[in-house]
Amino acid sequence: MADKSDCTSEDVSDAPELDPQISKLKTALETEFTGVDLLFSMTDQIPTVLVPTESLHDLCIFLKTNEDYDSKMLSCMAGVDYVDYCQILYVLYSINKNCTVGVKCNINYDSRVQTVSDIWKAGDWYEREIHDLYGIEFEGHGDMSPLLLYDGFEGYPGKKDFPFYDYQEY
Amino acid sequence: MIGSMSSYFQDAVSTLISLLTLFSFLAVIVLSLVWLERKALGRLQLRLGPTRTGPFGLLQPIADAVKLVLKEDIVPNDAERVIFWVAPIIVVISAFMLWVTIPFTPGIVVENLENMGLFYIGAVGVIGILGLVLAGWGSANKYGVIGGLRAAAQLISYEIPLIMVLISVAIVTQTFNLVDIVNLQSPVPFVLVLPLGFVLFFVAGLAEVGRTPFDIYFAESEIVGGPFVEYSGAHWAVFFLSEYINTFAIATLTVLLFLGGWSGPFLPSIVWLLIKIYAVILLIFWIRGTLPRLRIDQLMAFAWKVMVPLSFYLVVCCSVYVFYEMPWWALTVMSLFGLVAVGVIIYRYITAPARKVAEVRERLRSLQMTQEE
Amino acid sequence: MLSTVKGMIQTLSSTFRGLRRPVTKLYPENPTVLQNRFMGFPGLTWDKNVDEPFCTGCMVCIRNCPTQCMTATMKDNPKFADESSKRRKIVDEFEINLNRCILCGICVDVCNFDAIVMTHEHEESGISRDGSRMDLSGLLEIGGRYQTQTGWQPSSKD
Amino acid sequence: MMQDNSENQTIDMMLNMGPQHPSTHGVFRMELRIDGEKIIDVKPHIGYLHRGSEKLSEGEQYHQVVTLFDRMDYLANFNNELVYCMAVERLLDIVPSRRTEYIRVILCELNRIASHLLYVGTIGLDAGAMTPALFSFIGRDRIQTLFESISGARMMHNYFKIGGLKEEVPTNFVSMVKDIMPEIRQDIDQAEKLLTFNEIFLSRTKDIGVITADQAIDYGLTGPCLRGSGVNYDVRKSEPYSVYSDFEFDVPVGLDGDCWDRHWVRIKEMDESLKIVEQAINNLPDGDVESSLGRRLIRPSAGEVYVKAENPRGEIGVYIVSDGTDKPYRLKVRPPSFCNLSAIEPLLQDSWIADSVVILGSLDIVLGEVDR
Repeated sequence: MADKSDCTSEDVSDAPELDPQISKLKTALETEFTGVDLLFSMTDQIPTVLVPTESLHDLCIFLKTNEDYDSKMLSCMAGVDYVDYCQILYVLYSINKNCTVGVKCNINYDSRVQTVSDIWKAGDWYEREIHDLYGIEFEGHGDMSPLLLYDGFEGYPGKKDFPFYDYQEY
Repeated sequence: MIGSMSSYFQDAVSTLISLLTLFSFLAVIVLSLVWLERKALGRLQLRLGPTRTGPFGLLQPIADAVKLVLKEDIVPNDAERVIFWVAPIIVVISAFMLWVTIPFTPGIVVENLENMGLFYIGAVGVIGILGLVLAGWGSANKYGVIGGLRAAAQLISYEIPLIMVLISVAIVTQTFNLVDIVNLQSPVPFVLVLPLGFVLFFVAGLAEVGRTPFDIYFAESEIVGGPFVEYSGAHWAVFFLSEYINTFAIATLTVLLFLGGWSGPFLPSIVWLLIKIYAVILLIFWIRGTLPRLRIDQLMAFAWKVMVPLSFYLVVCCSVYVFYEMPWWALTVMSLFGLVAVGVIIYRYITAPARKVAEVRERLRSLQMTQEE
Repeated sequence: MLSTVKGMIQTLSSTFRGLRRPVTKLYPENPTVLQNRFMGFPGLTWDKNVDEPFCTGCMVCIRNCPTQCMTATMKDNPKFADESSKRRKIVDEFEINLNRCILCGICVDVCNFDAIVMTHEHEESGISRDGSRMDLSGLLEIGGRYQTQTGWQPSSKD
Repeated sequence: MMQDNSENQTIDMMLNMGPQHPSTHGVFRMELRIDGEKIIDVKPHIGYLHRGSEKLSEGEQYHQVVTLFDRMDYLANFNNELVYCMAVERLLDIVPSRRTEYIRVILCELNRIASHLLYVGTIGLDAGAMTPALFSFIGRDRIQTLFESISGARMMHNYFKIGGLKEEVPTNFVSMVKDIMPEIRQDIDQAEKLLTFNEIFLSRTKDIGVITADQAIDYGLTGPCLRGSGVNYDVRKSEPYSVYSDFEFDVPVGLDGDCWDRHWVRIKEMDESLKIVEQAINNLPDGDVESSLGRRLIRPSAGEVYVKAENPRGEIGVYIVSDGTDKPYRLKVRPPSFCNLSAIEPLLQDSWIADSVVILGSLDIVLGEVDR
């Protein structure tokens, strides 16, 4: 197995050559978001910021409108089930600046998170998909009807405890 | 008394026989057309067409017919049963009725309606629309309803230029009798006298029989068959039959009215007629193999903004020609003027996007130039 | 209008081209030529030197199959006892559900004994879902056909 | 008499288009609210082909997941395999040999042509012309036969392995590719000439389904759909992956963002792909294509990776979370068709029924990828 200097969210110092991007993001965000607990890391060469749920919406608006980041495109939204909480990754991309910023947000399954579909239209279907697969409620999203699954599907297939080879009669 | 009765009986029998002959003749024609369309379209698309049934797949239409007749005839639950059953019959009867007065040669005709041949054709041709609308509505399917309404709009719109062209031909020839019309074309076929009339008639005819690019009312990629969507088996076969009979009728009328009918050297007249008809039909298939489909609003705009005014212009031209007793080439000139007008109008309206594209490409090129600098 | 006319000329010219050199080939008389590497259904190969299958039933392919379409059991090789073969174990039963098989070729990649090959068979049909299960004899048959058709030889890696 | 007018009010009709409709490109369903022939409102429904590929990947080992990616966008198999292999390679921190990369790029670009050729056929069918579909399949068949002789399968190749290729290409690979290049160029011409500048096709597609650049970015459109709106964004140029930085090619860009521009961009892209193939085949380096991992079980250390690449349909992103086992902990695909399709609502506003089919065709979706 090739040994690898991986850039996990806890371990930033392993990627020193990418530090400038992070520090830039850090200075930009820490002046704007004082008093908010932000964690900076790298997700595979993408500077990523871990944000608490309550300031997620503001941060997204900031990243979209800030001229340095100009993240007009929501490239990807992924939910990851870590059994006791769910992590949502937002990959934001700026076509003008050609830079990518990741935003992560940890959500407990019993809490709700504010929608980003009013910031990027692309968020609409992504959030419906995440709602399908993980059962996370997005506040302010108009239509949370199932997108990929059918009406009346039981359970959340994205979760780790969803049985793999079980079969539901439709 | 008895003599008149027996002559009446004889008349009836001879009419019946000729009708039956016509029916079987048309059935054979339809089979040949089905084969020809599949084969010609296949060849246009670098395919082979039917090959398995008989030599060159000649028996394919018979196999198709047997399959269609043996298939289960499904009637949807919510359908208006009576209308659902009557609609195909209306369509096919109107298609057959048209043929009563169309002559193949001066001798071969069921009943040459001497004073009203063209008039009869114009009148009977419209009945089929009713059948299509009823079929769409009776099958209780939304695609069917849309298709039926599209059929009504399209066919009625294109009926006007069609009838206007018939009228202008009648004005020029001073007769409604098709045999006389063909005989009058012996030196100069009317395609040279009325080129505009020929183009209008052919285009309106394409729209009448719903051939590409006017196959809007059963467009399979949009409304999945339109009025025919719920029909299957023998009922669908009846629609199919009438469609091909109508195609053949339009081709025949084009030949009779504009291409000199059965007149031609060396060969017997019926052979000449069939050669010309099949040439026109192949042209129809060729167009089908090349062009995309118009949209319904573009189709209607084309009918009302181009076809109808031009057909009225044609009628006026013919009237002027007859009134002042001009030489025949005067009519050609006037007609050609109309054709040029068609060209201009088509250029203005239909190719507006094309010009825009050219403009766009020009802009792109200049953009690239500036980028390179 | 010009482009429409051009298109019509193009279809006409392609017609004549097609008449001379048709693109379509009639299928059963003129089947498509299979490329050498064509991956059809998997089959088992036959060791002609020892007159037994290469497969030892080691289950590597079964563990690596993405769709779990195979099952196999192994047994003691009777020929090992009389020392005519080097194989200690030999395949007893082998079954591939060809309906599940996705023809990915992973089983061939992972096999250490060259026992399984992607044959050129691709025209199997059956009248029931159960009919597409292929047992050891069937797999050896299509594998053997592949061997004779292509002159397949085991690579010398083991 | 005037009061009677109130009873003559027209009501909107609900029209269900799909999933068994012939031109919804698979099993997409639209609930259209129409007034006559005009579409007032549209409600898209997807998920009829949802196979849970992402969940299934969590149960497969890393080298088995390639087969699932083959079946996601089943018209661009090589491109999908490439992005997955790149993701795992970055997770493992290995670099495939240069020859491997070149062969991958050649195959991907050929696959892009094959995919766009199919698009030409389907947009023709949607617009009512059936001949382009049959013409375009000639070129597609040529490419697929080449693929068959290389990978053994015409569509689901499973040819790219993590860190290399399954096996070395055939010895006559270079001459085969060089032989079919002029033929493919002819086939492309033949297929698109019937459509691109045809007046009827132009009137069906020009100024239909317009989406502005801002709107397109907002909806996350990528690929030809975004470039048709005039945004010069191509992952191959903006963040060159694999060996795309070695090649010279242009990114065709439309202006108006209508159906015709999207069509035109795709037609031009095929030429650019041919350019790339030509450069790559002429500079094909020697070397080994075996993976440096050999046959070992792939077990990356814990970490996560987000890799994106340019598919025929747009930007595909793969997000893999590894927990150090031999199976991915979470695998998320950013499917380009999914985002492109999400813009169907603004695109279909106030268009005609006939346009809806053409607009859907110009988005060129693959439902296997939308639903995963």
